[in-house]
Amino acid sequence: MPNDKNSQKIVDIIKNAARKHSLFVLAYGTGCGAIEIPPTMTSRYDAERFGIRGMATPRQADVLLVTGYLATKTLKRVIRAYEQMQDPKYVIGFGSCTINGGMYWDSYNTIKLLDKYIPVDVYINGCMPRPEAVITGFIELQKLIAEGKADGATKYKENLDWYRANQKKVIKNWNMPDYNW
Amino acid sequence: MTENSLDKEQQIVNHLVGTFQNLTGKVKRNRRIEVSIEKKQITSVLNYVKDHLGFIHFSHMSCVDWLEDGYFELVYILWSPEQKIQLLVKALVDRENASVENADMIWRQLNTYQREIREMFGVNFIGMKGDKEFILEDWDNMPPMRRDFNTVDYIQEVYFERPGREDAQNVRETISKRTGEEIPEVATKYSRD
Amino acid sequence: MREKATTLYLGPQHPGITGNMMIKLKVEGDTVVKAQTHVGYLHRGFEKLMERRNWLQSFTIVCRICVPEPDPNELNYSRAVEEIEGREVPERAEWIRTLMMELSRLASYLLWFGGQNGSAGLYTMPQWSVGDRDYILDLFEELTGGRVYHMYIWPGGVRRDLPNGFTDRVLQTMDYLEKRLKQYDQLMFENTIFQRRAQGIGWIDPAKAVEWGVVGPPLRAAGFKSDVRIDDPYLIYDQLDFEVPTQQGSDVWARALVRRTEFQQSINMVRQIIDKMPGGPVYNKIPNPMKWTIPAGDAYVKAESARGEFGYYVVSDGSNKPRRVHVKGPAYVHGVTLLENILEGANISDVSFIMNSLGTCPPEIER
Amino acid sequence: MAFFDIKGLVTPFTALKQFGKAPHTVTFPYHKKETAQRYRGLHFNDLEVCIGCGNCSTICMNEAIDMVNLEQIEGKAGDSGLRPRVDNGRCCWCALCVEVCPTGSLNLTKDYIYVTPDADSFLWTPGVSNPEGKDNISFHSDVDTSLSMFDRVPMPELDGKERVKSFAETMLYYTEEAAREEASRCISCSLCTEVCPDHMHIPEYINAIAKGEDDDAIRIIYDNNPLGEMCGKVCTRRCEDVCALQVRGDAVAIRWLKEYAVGRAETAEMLKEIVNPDIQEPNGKKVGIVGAGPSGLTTAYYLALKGFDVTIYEANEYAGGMVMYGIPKYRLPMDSLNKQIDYMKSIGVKIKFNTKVGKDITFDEIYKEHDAVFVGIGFQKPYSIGIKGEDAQGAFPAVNLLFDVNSGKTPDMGNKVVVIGGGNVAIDGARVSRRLGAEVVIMYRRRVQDMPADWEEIEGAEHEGVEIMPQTIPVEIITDDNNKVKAIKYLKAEMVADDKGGRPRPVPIEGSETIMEVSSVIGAIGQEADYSFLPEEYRNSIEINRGRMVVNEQMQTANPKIFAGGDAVNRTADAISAIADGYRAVKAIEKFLMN
Repeated sequence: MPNDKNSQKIVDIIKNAARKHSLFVLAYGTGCGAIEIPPTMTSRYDAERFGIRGMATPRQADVLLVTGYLATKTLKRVIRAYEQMQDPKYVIGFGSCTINGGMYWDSYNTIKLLDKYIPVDVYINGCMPRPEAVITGFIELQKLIAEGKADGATKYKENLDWYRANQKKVIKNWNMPDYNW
Repeated sequence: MTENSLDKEQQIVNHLVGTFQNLTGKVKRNRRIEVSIEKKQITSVLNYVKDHLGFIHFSHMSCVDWLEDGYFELVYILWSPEQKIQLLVKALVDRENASVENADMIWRQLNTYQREIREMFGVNFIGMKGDKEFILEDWDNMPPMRRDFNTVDYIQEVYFERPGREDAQNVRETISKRTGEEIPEVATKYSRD
Repeated sequence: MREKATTLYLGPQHPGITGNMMIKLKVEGDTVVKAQTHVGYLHRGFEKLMERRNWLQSFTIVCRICVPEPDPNELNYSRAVEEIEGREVPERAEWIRTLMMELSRLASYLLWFGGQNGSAGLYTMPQWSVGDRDYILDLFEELTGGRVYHMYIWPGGVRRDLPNGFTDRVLQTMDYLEKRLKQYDQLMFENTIFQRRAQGIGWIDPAKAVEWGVVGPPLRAAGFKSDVRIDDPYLIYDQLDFEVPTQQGSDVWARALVRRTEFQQSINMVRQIIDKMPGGPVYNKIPNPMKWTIPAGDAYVKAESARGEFGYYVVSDGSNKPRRVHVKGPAYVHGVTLLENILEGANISDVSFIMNSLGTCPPEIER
Repeated sequence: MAFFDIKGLVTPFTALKQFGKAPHTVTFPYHKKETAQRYRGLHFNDLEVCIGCGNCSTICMNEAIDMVNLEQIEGKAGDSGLRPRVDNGRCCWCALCVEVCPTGSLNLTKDYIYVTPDADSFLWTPGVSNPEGKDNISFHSDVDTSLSMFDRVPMPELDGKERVKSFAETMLYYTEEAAREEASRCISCSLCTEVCPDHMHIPEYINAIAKGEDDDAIRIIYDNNPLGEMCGKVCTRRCEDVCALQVRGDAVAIRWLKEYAVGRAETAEMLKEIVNPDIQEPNGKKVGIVGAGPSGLTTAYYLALKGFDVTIYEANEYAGGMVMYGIPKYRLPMDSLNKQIDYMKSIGVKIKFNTKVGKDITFDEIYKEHDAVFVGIGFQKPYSIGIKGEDAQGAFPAVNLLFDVNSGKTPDMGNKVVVIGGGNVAIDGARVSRRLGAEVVIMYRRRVQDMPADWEEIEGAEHEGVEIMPQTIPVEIITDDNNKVKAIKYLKAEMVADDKGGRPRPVPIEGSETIMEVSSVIGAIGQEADYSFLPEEYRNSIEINRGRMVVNEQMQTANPKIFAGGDAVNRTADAISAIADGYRAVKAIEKFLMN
């Protein structure tokens, strides 16, 4: 996918416009941030106005919302879920702990920098972010998609070895299948 | 209401002291009793208070690491729904090769607590069933809740830290550099961390 | 004919599961024959972190232990510290704390209404109740400055006094919720689908309930009049007029009815609190937090959260940091031994329905 | 169950009642819901009010707050020059930093949205990143809600009426409990160490006191101040003027805590046992010191520890200089001073009393006998008031009065005394006269708030019944036939703002001349040094400018063998500066002699 927005082909523009208005979020509450997802999705903030809705299975989902810290045990499952997701796929880092460890910066069981393990397209700051901030995050993601800049999945494929090395540093028993996209 | 009189509590303590050797107990306040026992008495005391004194509700079990003194303190917290009294049963276990008798036949949920304490402190419960792994996965270090496990050393070794904050200054150092003050050794341990 | 048993992993990524945990099910046909809970996906090592933080710093992280209902954590931590130190709490602060606890119970039940119905495939209820829960979060935001993590109840009292006009807005919200409760009844309790799904499902043997460590609404639904607010009164609950509802069914339906009644009770209690709240200071100031030491000692305090008895065991060795803070959430028993037990013989489709009825909350199991 | 469950079929449709109702959806981002008045959002820091104490950084258990240098902020006295920077990848919005901020500069705002694809962009310097945040402050802490302890533990004192009866110490000083409580208020920011001329290790010894380690506190104090107890009683304590807590409350009682700590050692022997200094082997070098004032004593003490052979030549009967003779005994009792000096003697400092240089021994002798000489002569010669009649009998300088009283004499002051001046010496003169039984009036040219004396001293004087007449300019002392003071003539003044932006000047009001009957007039408008002991050749070899010896940063004069310090050198003229000079001279003398 070209990085420069001026060089997008008309096909891409149409494709991206379609994509950005139908973001299916994988229903995976990985951390405490999951508690602000129900208010965002239900009547009060109603994220479906933006074509954002939950999806139960990774293969049908577009967005992986990492809601906060990831324990190493969860990281393994998140990687597996992420690799099962089909292109196009995006990752939103939700909350301070995905950026630099947050308040769990000295915990022995949570990863600190999410982008070392899976590519992240947008970060939403906060502990925890309000529904408004979550919606802003999604709008930012839509903007990036429209501009063709949300290319985390491509980066992941290109730098798979680097990501794998980081992942294996914390996941000691790597007994997962490899997925081919 | 016996809000202010501690007779009921004192009676239970006296009864327990009379029943078990090497058992010391005290009334902490109304509705709070604490007894200390030896580690080999754990199952017999727990069984006794459950069957005879009405402490049928098992509230909590905890373990405290007294690293400096060289022992773990196991704490069983029980509740008597009838008398509305909370009982703390405490027993000391040596830190070296800590092992205690399994008690999960008295309350089945004790199994969960014991599994956690086994994983987090390395206390062995003799004869306990259940998976070795409870919360952690593929953990190959010292049990993390032991006080000699240094979590900051561990994260520096295993995880990443985001760069960009290296220019942080220490206020004390900034000022002593500016004034040329030399802080002697006896003082540095009282400086702000 | 007996079918071959298969293993089914429910979670950790599963829309029906309450939080991030996993249940390994051994099923024959669609009947569960054995269930095993796997937790640890949310383990952050809070109790280790608190060894490194001083008494005040620890107060900010305890609320993260249970996400849907952070206030009992703050309350218990503060009460434990106060009990060890012997610190007095101003009377008004106790009333405000009680108000917080009841509001938090309401918010938690609203979330539970949504979860219980959502796991039965009834999707209108989550839209309503989770949306209504936001009005309580608005109250929290106004009072504490945070929607979800309040960090408001701290050792010595509460952080700030009530803002101007706050009580009026609380009463308005209570009126609104009471009105909505009638509509919830129509949608949930008078709904045949829900009734048929809930009745007779997830039965807990009342003869064993206390011994198994069942607490909170599930225990009351088994016919026991057990509530920490009555049994071991804390805050100012002994000055409030309320009933402990019980049911005999001991199934999902009975637990739902208990919660439904308690919801109404909490609304009444909030009104009583606002009516009777005394004036005065709200905070007994602690010394310089970096040098604040607590005398050696220990305390186990418990409070009735929306899901049952929530306990904190805190040990001080006389220094400026806690020696040990050990948290016991109701889900520690409900989510592991109890759930494993009552899932045996259940239908696969009822698994998450039963889980919801117990109020399983994984972050407080592994912390 | 019936096949057709009508109720079950119909009930779900009751939801249709909601149809047509306005939704309660907050249509963000088209419609924004205002956050609450105390919402905890992103930080805002008022850079002008912030003093860079770093308390926010200390309390933050997420280590989210760094103290960093900013281009637009220069460090100065009472301001470290650092400002907090928040790592939003760590912050949990608990606002403890706001609760402990002593100045109230750090606050949280209503803004909370911070969304970006760049993970490295979450460093946030409050106040720089969001200058508009000032109008958006939500969560803040005022004096009542702040966790800083703004109220000082009160100091017990003798009652004013009781005090004037004797020269007993007026301050009763902290008990152990009070001292621990007061010490625990300190936030250990160390801003105070910068303005202390001696750069004492203030936060460290206060923390030692707070932890109950008084012995360590004494050791830390003795690291660079051998007259800790004296300072604890009479220091000008500029440290307290920049205390982070004094921005919104009372400064930590640094001076009194120091008094408390050293006061734990009741005798010189105990002091020696606690400090237990490391005395080095004699190195054979000899240093002579002129004057046993604070600077001379400090130099002597630390040189003696380093193995030098040190001799002090003191003109008077007791050591201490101005501290001994210029400070009344109700502020600094004799025992306390002697204890500290006895301890110095016990580690090898030699003092030759009653040896006035220039009379009993020549400076030349001292110069030739020693490898280096330190001159710490201080200011003993008072300035004259400069009005008519000042040479009358009954008109004399305050320092002379203090010298006489401290030497055990009881001069006759008559029944009404006027003190001219507004500094500490004037107040001392007034309070001493009060103890001698006279009625006392202080005349000062400017307003009371302009007086350079300590506020505690001024308050103490008022409690003892001293009358203060501000904006009063004496013009003449009227004498009787025997040239004895009879009355004083003075003018009232009004304060006129200075055109150049300086402090307001007093301007006499025409026709306000008044005459007051008095028995004595005491002048206290400053002193100067007396160099008469110094032979011409030496006076020329060291540069003297406007009455002060000129030294370099090492306290070395133009004559490399002569070092100088104390009032006769520095511009601040207080004991702690003299001690600082002495301490600096030690290092210089050691460098000069040992290299």
